Amino acid sequence: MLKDQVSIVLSGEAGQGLDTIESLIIILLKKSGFNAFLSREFMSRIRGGNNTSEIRVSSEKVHAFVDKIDILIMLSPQGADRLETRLTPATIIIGANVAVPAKYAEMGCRVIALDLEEKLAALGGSIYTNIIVTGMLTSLLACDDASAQELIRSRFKAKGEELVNKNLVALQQGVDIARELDIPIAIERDAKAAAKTALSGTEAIGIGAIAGGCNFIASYPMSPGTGVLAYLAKQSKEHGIIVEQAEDEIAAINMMLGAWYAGARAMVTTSGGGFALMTEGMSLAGCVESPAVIHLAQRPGPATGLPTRTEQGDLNLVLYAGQGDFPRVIYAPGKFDDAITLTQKAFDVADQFQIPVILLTDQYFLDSIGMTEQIDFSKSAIVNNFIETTADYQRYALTPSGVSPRGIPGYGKGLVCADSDEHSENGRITEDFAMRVAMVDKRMRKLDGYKDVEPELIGNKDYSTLLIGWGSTYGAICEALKLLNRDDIAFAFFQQVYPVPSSAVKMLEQAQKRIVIENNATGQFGKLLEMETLLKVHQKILKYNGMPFSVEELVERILGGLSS
Amino acid sequence: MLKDQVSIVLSGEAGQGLDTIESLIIILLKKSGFNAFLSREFMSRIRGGNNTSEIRVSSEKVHAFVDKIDILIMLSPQGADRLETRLTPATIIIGANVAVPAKYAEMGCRVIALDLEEKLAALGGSIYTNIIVTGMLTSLLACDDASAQELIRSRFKAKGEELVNKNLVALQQGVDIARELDIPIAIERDAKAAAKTALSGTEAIGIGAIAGGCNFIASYPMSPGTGVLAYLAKQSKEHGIIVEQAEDEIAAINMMLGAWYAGARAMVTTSGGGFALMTEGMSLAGCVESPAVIHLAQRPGPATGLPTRTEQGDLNLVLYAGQGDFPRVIYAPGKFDDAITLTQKAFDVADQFQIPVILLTDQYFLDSIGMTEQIDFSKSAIVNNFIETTADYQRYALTPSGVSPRGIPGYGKGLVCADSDEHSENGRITEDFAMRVAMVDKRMRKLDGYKDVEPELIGNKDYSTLLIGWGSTYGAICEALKLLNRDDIAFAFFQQVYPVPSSAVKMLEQAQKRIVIENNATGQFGKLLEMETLLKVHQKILKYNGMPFSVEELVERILGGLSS
Amino acid sequence: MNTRFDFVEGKNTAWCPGCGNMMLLAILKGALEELNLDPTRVVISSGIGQAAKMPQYLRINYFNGLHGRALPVATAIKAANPELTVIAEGGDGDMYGEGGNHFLHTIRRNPDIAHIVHNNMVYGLTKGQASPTSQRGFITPVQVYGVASEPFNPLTTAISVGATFVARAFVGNQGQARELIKAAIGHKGYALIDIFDPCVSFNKINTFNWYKENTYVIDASYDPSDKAAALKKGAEEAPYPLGIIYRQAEHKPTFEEQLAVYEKDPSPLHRRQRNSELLNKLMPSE
Amino acid sequence: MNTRFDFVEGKNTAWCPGCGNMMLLAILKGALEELNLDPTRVVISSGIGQAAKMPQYLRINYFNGLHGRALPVATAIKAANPELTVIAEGGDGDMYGEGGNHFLHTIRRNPDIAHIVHNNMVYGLTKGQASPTSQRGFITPVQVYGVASEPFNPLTTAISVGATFVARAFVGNQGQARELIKAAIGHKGYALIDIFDPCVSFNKINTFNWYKENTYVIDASYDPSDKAAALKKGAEEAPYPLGIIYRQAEHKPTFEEQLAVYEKDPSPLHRRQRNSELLNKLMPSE
Ligand SMILES: Cc1ncc(C[n+]2csc(CCOP(=O)(O)OP(=O)(O)O)c2C)c(N)n1
Ligand SMILES: Cc1ncc(C[n+]2csc(CCOP(=O)(O)OP(=O)(O)O)c2C)c(N)n1
Ligand code: SF4
Ligand code: SF4
Ligand SMILES: [Mg+2]
Ligand SMILES: [Mg+2]
Repeated sequence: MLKDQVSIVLSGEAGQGLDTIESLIIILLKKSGFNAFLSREFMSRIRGGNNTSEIRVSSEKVHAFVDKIDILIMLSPQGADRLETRLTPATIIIGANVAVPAKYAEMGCRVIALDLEEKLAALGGSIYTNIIVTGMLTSLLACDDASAQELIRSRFKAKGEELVNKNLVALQQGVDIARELDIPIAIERDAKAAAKTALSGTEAIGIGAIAGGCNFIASYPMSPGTGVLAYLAKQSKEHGIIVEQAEDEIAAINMMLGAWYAGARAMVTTSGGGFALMTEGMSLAGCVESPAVIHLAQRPGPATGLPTRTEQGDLNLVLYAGQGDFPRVIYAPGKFDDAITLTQKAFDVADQFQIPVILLTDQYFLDSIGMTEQIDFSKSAIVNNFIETTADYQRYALTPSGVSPRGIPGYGKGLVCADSDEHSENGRITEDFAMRVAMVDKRMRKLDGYKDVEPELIGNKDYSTLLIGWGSTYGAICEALKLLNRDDIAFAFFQQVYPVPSSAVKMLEQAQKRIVIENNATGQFGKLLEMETLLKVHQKILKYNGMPFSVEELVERILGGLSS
Repeated sequence: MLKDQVSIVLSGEAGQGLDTIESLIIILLKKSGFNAFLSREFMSRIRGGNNTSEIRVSSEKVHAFVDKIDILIMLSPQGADRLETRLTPATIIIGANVAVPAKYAEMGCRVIALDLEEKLAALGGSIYTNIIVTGMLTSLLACDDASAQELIRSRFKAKGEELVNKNLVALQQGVDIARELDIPIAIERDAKAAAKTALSGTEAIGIGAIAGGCNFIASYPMSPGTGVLAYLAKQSKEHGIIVEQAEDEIAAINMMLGAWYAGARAMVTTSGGGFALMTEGMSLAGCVESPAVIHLAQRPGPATGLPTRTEQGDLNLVLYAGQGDFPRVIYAPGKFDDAITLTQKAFDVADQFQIPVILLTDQYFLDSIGMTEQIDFSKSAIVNNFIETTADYQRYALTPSGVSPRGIPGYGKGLVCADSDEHSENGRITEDFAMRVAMVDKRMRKLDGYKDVEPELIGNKDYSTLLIGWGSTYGAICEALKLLNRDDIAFAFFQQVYPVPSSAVKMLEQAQKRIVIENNATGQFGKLLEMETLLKVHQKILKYNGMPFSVEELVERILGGLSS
Repeated sequence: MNTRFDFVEGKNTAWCPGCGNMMLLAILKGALEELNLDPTRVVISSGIGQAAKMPQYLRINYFNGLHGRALPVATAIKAANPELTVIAEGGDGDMYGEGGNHFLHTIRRNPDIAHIVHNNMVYGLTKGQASPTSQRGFITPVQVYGVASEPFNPLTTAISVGATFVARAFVGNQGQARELIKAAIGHKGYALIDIFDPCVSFNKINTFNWYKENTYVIDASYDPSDKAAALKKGAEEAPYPLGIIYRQAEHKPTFEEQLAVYEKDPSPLHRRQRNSELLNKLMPSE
Repeated sequence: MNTRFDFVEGKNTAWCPGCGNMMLLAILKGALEELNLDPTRVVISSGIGQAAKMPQYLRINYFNGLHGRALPVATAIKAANPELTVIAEGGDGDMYGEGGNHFLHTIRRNPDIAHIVHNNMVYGLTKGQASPTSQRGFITPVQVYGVASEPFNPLTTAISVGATFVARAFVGNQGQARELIKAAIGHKGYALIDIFDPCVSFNKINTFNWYKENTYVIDASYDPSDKAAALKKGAEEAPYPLGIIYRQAEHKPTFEEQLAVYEKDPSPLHRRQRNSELLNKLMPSE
């Protein structure tokens, strides 16, 4: 009996439409009052290959990927061997009209081979497999039948009555099949879950952007960053957003800066390779003192690397991108509600300090779907930081804070002169040595007034071992910590990775053993912490094969490290 | 009487041809057996404004800029006030057909206003001023008259007998004028100087490149990096170099990589803003494991900044440019002979380890001219590291060293498959997790076999205070150290800035006080050292107004720091 | 002529005496003045180069950005606030070299901006390397054996890519140049004006006199709305035609006109408010 | 047909069943085979995209570089070793979008390379956004209200910029496509061949049938050396002409032919030695 939680993995080919099942079941789970988390890994191809999605349903909040597979539903025979190490004798394997390799039965797994041929033929083709599987999941997970039917109806409404009905039939067939399988799952419902919103990391960034007043996005498609562009495009009319696909990433960042200059609240979304091309634009933002919001969705490099996989390998890149010295802020959310609020905050901080703010996410984070507390945005108003200019307006007026009131052209009587050359207060080119120094100092002191987003300490305050993580590893580390159940270990989670927040030193100092956990090959954040605190990181738990950490793997590696 | 050394400053407008005087006098000084060093600062304009050149002549080796002006020769009334703080009552000011501001006499300076009107009219125009001044310098500095005449002849030969003669007359007039001025200078000659070569930093990089076998350069013009492109263009036919001006920096770096792939030894030269655009190309070099040599001539940023000034502000940029993790080496020469040998070495290291190697210089370094020991290049042969392929050739064969034998297309029976996606040994795209890890590990271990260029320790080995510098500050710090004349202070000079060389820790550990001296706003190298050694840098002496450190300024700031 | 665009502090330019840019400065001021524009409502987006320094010497709003990147900046400014008059300005290297990709795609977008390119057939600011418009054989410190590439023809390229206003001017013909700039700014949509503008310091071949002798004013009988004729006219070399090479007869929708955000509400982005109610709907609880 | 370019390991491509690239793979292999080329002496420089995966499925040398950057890589390869046959290959986004600037300037240089562009009027690999050649009104997850920009015409642009060989093919017309590729590779100098190549997954408008119905083979009477006619022919839309749009009658010097390093010695760079004696002269002691 699977009581506290279950992990169901769907395995299929690109183009088979796993996402149909995913999007239906996640909403259904939410409506039915379950905590759930869905994560996805896929190949860089549009058809074929082997992609999998893991659906975790749990009585408690859950936000991580696990290795263990309780139920494997195979929609294609492709690549089943990739999953072999994740199976146990307790795993139930369902072949949805697919032959399950004999060796799985030999391993002790319960193998259920469903012959759907007849049903599919009657329905009109193999595309109904997805809905049959959805029906099976509905039943297995004890979701609301009525809600499921409702969902099917609204999903296929536009395609006509006949299709709605066929899909309802398929759903019911799935429900019936599962009922007969006798797979006992009894996850407790969570009263709060039903009131939550099911959304992906991508949607969280998109909503956060709109919350931050984003009304302009220019970007060039690049996985896994494109989703945010598409999300804002979908919302563009309703929310008044100019969405432009640029000819390249250089155009994208320059458009963003032009838009801010003219009074918009603008962003770009990209991945490491695209961001690399924005490096000069970063420096431009630094020199003209433009606000800028950059979403960088990480994937494994170098170069093209593994385009559809996950990694946290671009921290160093964003830390120092751009010639010369200028200030910046980097956020890396770990859960979806933080992604919303940090993205919103990115616009405010960018605007207030006239600096670039970077949001670092990754494929795993963006493509996962989870349950998020609702946010009432009417409580957080947008404060546009630009002013109405007077005739003697000076764009780069030297001020104690380093921040000069920002005018925009056409609003007021002044001229707004933005300059990428070193400039004097009015924005005209200068080569005066003293003015140069004054301008560098002005730019560099802007962050003095900035208030850090401090790291979150999870676990016992009396720790002697400190796990350190940032960004998308949040959920897995939290869950591993819980499983470890030791009160000498705590977890310091950084969602502001730069500047290193002020409370970091204290948090790190307390630990006898500091362990960074990073989804990259060199421990980039660990290095940054060492530089900024001069405190040694004793151990690095790194992963860079393109997959996120699983909870079990973390437990094992943390324990392994402690005993070494 | 100016005995050990003299500092003469020429002050003029852009377009007045200060460089004519410079190039003549430096060769003349060398031929006459003097140690000399010439440094230049100029505005970002083609005509007008105020530019100055400082010529230092010394009985000992000299390689630094000083504030103090012994003799100021004004060729234009423009911008004289910029130099005011550098004058002392001992300064002699010569107005070459230019009115010297009255206040200089009031300050106690000896002011000599030369009326050249008649002479210039007779010669045929104000362009002869430069040669008259050259004549004056010839006499003042006790250079060889015959050599001077010889130089004039060869310089103007192509322009015809008449012009040669007029210039000889002008030269003699200058000699005669100076003789009557009674300015006593008596610098000792250095027997070794005459056998040296007078060259600029730019030429040193260019010669080093040719020595490294460079036969391909693609670049986009950008000050101060363009000089190397022009130098190699000048030498292109004789030395068999393909020189192409790319449409942008992205094309430039991709051309360089294509050229290496096809068997050339290639480089690019640029500045920070141009390099920013090469960021993705850096990562490409990392992934396809291509050799790459990148000369980055620094100037003050961010963005366009101060295009013709100097700074060391792009270390952080080159340290981490490129998405994902991959190895690189960064050199920053401090004197011209090192620039030659390090540039040559850059090609060898790039080729041997199949990695990008970056040469970091700056405007001050490149535009200075000094005396350099000759090098006999016949002793250092070029070893081309590519192999003749066999039919089963695999471009990314996994080897213990991480370095795979490098084939080139068309040489041998194999196929050479270079891939920016993650690939298997034969260069074909893979998404295999184990292969991914093997390839990352392979790339990252390549530098295990690399032997560091260790830092140079200058001064007393029993130091308790350590000055730390890199790149172009070398000369000024050395000279300041000498003037300080204290045996508790030494200077650790890093020409390999990354990886931080192995002996750095020991060198740093010995010091009670570590002081970094950097021509940038944040002490980028100090930060890097702190990160890599976890040893605190106690003090930073920084300068970022666009000018290099002067010797006097360093003495003062080092002393100031010691007492604080 | 005194204009409301005169920037007194900047009287002293960083340009060489005799540089064509000086003439162009006067021409541009004259055009802006005659168009009766309000300096606070005009923005120049420029790149980096001698040409791109233009706004430094004007009483005007400007975004003096990166080398090669003036067009995307200009496009975004106009999109974010269509009430502004937007000009993108720079040199031949800036706009056709480093910025070549933006040149193509800005034309495809057709934002309502005027694009002024100073064509001196050389890189001035970086001291005399070849530019995309340098002629074959032109010798420089980098092209030591002369330029070997085909010179770039911005006119026929722009027409091929779909520009609806393409003109060529010469600073030596001030009156015409001023009128062409006015026409370009007045044109609804992307308008290219490539201006011959001698560099006295680094281009000793294509001098003021050379341009004078190698250009001619297009006859009044020429019909600039005939695309095939325009492609021919634009391809002419030495003598080069001066005037409007191509102007499409029908209006082509501009970038801003096609933006959904302006369908119902013409107000620029900076005057708008986030709608919290709609926003809350993005996080449905059911 | 079996060819010496067959890559057995890669039989299984990452392309969708029915993708035009599969047909093009066969066409390209056939062309290379018929040209009797030695696989070890041919290099494909490709970018990133579905099209750019082509060399992965060939027994051939390749440099599979960055999205948009195949042309500068190809230019340098050919320059460093003119003995190699060099092909640059990629998609419409790769070559005309991200790589647009290189497209212009590579044509100006005229290296002796064949440039094969798979034109499916969409971004395939990134799942269906508009490409520069997407038609007006084309709806995608990013262009939710349809493409608003003018589609890019690579043919007339290439001709305007000075290309001496410009062709258009369709994978549905295999024989012609093969011949055109052969002609492009055989052409001395830069040769563009833009190939209509349906994306079955993300372009449901410009399908195989759509291309079939909206193209025609150029009549044998057409004279491709007439530039003005070529500009007209290249501008034709629906039906789009298939064949050689433009081929300059006279040879135009290639990039490599104009390189000083090959004036006296044709051997590729990798067979040369540094000359230490000349090098020593760069540091004269007097
Ligand atoms: C990314 C980048 N690359 C190179 C430069 C150096 N740069 C400044 S202006 C210029 C070219 C100037 O030529 P052009 O655009 O024709 O303008 P002109 O000076 O001739 O008016 C170059 C290459 C730069 N500032 N930024
Ligand atoms: C610098 C950079 N930006 C974006 C991408 C993402 N990307 C990969 S392929 C591609 C476009 C694919 O379209 P196309 O070139 O037309 O090729 P197709 O897949 O249609 O054959 C993009 C945008 C990338 N790899 N690198
Ligand atoms: S260098 Fe040429 S373009 Fe620049 S200011 Fe001087 S004359 Fe004008
Ligand atoms: S997505 Fe389109 S271009 Fe890519 S493989 Fe599939 S059909 Fe071909
Ligand atoms: Mg120019
Ligand atoms: Mg495509």
